[in-house]
Amino acid sequence: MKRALTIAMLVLLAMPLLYAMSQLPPHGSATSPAYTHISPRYLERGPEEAGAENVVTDVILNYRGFDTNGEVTVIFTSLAAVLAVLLAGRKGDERPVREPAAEPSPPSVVVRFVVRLLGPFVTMFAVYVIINGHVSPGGGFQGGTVFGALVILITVVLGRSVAEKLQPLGVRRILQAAAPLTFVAVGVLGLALFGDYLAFPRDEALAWVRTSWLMVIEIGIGVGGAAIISAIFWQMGGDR
Amino acid sequence: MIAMLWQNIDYVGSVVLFCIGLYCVITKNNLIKKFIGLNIMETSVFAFIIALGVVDGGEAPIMGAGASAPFTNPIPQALILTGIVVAVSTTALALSLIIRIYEHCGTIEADELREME
Amino acid sequence: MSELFDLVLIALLIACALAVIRTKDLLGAAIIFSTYSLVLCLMWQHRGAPDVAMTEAAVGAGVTTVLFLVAIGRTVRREK
Amino acid sequence: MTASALLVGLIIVPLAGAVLTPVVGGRDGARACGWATLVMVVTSGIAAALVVHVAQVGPFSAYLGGWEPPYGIELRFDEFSASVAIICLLGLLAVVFSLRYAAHELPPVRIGTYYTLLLLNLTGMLGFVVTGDVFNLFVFMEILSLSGYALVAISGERTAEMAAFKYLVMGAVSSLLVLFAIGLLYALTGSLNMADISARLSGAAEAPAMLALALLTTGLMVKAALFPLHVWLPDAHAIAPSPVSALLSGLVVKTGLLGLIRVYQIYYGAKVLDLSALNTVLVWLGAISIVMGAFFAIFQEDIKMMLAYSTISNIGYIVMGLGLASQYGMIGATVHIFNHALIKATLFLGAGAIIYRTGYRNLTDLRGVGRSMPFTTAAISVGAISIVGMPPTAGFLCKWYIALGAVQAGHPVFGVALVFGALFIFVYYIRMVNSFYFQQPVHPEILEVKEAPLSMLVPILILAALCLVMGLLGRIPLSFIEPAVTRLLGTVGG
Repeated sequence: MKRALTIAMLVLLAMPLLYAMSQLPPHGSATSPAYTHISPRYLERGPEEAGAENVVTDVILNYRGFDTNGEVTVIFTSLAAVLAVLLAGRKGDERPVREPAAEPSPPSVVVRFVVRLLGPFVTMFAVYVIINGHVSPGGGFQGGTVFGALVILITVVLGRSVAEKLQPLGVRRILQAAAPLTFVAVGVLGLALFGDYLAFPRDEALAWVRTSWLMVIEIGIGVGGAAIISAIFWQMGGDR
Repeated sequence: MIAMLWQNIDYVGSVVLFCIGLYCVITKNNLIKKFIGLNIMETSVFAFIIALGVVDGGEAPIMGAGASAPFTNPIPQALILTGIVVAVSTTALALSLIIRIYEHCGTIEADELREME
Repeated sequence: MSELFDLVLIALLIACALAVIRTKDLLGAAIIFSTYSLVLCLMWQHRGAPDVAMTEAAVGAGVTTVLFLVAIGRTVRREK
Repeated sequence: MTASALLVGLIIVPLAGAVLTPVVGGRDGARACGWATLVMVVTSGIAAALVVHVAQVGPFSAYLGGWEPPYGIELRFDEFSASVAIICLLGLLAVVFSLRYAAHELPPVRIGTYYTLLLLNLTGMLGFVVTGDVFNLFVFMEILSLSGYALVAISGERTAEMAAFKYLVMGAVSSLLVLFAIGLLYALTGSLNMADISARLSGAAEAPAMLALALLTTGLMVKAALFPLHVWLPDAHAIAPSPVSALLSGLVVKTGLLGLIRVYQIYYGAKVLDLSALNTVLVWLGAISIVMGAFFAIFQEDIKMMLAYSTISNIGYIVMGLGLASQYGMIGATVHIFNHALIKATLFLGAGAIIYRTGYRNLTDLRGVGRSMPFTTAAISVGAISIVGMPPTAGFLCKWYIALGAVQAGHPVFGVALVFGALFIFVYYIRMVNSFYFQQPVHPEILEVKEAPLSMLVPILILAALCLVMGLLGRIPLSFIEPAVTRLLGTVGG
């Protein structure tokens, strides 16, 4: 009964949605407002005035850099939120001790070998994705996620103690805050030098400065993203 | 109207997925299942916004040797990059809460939890 | 040809979404959801959005699925 | 220091402060609290300078990255954005209040994270209020919501986690609705800058514009907990730690309303749709909210639950004032956003201090507490009088203006609903004050408890004093906001 009602309600909801969709500018049209208003400037002048051949990178790091500043803050918030929910609470409130029925058998030698073998290559791929973000698809967050996935893999196969060596305890908090901090640092530098927060040098002669700033931000996002993703995984108890 | 819908088939697909996701969120009892439904809703909105940026015959907006116009609109792509990160952040927090609720109550079925209150 | 490909992808997406709803096994649902993300990723690659496709593959199909698996591992496997 | 650099600093200072809190504070709660206080003092200074500046020269903008809008993101500071002042003030007081409260109520390992989340929550609100870009609005809304969900759950109680989950599901769906609407607006106008959208929306197709308006309003009203979308609010606000309740009830729900004002700014300027249908719906829902919230509050035993329901009815007042779309109604509603934040924070922090000292939260258990904690209960009484709307307190003028607005808009019947709601509110606050002062204590030891510690008492007394001051000087905010409202309504052409 509840299901039938829900379906009826959703069909009723879908009608106005579909009607509105039919009134939108046609899909794929090159004359729609979305394609003629702001994006032509990005597409035409993006590479020379914003510094990256990949226009998407121009948009996320330069034209709309503040959104990405907010985005990395969102994922930092998510880490803080997961910690707030999962860090052991009061005494007697900790999770019930559930001894595993049998010690899970460690992964086979082959698996461990393959992971050790893959590690350097995955790292190299992650670094490639991060520092080539301005000329090809990819960028800081994608590369950071790839590296975070490697940390997760190492945690599962070789154990958390091995994986944690990749993030020394002393600097871990800094690493986790790396992305927002890089943004604030570059942003304030832009404010000091060029008068606007997150302003990049516009001058043609300073093109290399522009590109290197983009790269610094990409690296910051990558490091921060990888640190946060692995920390969330550990805190959720993925190694258990 | 039907002809327009046919042309805007991407948008129609998004609406259908949106409704399926909403159905899952409303009717499913299991909290994890509810959240998978919410993720479907999220991706449907992402698909809608990406579809806004598509241009017939458009290529990826990466300039350089060999690139030729027309290019797809980069703005929706930039927005959705942010959107995907926001979605995974929400999911991480929700799953943490679900784990804690299970540890406290021994169940993650919404109706059983309601009886406990 | 290209339009047909689009239609097939959209149909696949809807089929995956329905399968997620129908599957009682949460682990299975999470895996199907990861397939769903990969189909989406394919669609975006096809539409000239490789950056988003890459992110969806890494985050949507990768990290999100891992988090779901962890949560399922620490709670229950089957829906009632 | 130019104004635009200050405007950026308003967001960047708390943001950097928040991400550095774990580094500076470590596991030491007191040090984290000291750091957070420092950050909020600096931010409040910036906010004060900005409000003075806007009063002198009118609205101004900051262009991020140096890209002029609509190519880049614009931060816009107008008279409505002056609510940053109250956000900073309440944030500062809540942080100070938390020093003793968090050490007592929260698991020790979570205290550092608590301050991080508190600062992130405030960052989200500040960004939400000053941004002039719809997608940036969404990003800040997510910072604000995510930290809010976690803050509700932070005590680690079972009920808190369930309340947080309920809040999260509703909040995530509403965020999606807003994102969907942003997509529609982008499809119609090709722009994300609010002013630019408003200018370009006029020739757009009507159906998608209307759908976007509906989705935006629904999404924001979930955040604002307007009836019938309020179901998440009572649990979340009552169970959260008291300083968090003060922020959630005083400020976070208001961001939904400030967002609604932004939507109005877009659509009134565009003249693409006739908004009177939406306004009628909002006025009715507001009226129902007033009565329902007040009605449920009467039956609550738990003091914080009562305050949470009272928030729903006050949101009703504000939405009704906005929906009336008349000069007086809108001014009253906007000022009530400020005043209700002050009043509700007084009440929640006062209730928190009482719970901290006595350990009880039911009105019956709390009988006689007025004799042992005279200052705290006096402050709560001031808050209670204000919220009922008796002159000469902060609540009076804005409710009076909303009532005038109802008459001005030609719907005096809603003025009656307003008075009716105020009567209900009067009943349950009288009940609270009565049990504090005049009834025999159920627990004799309640007469022995000490007055709240200074770090709690000072914020409460400051807020209570402000409730009185705002009542006496009520004309200042009213005349401050008037030009903005005139500008907004002037574009309607009537």
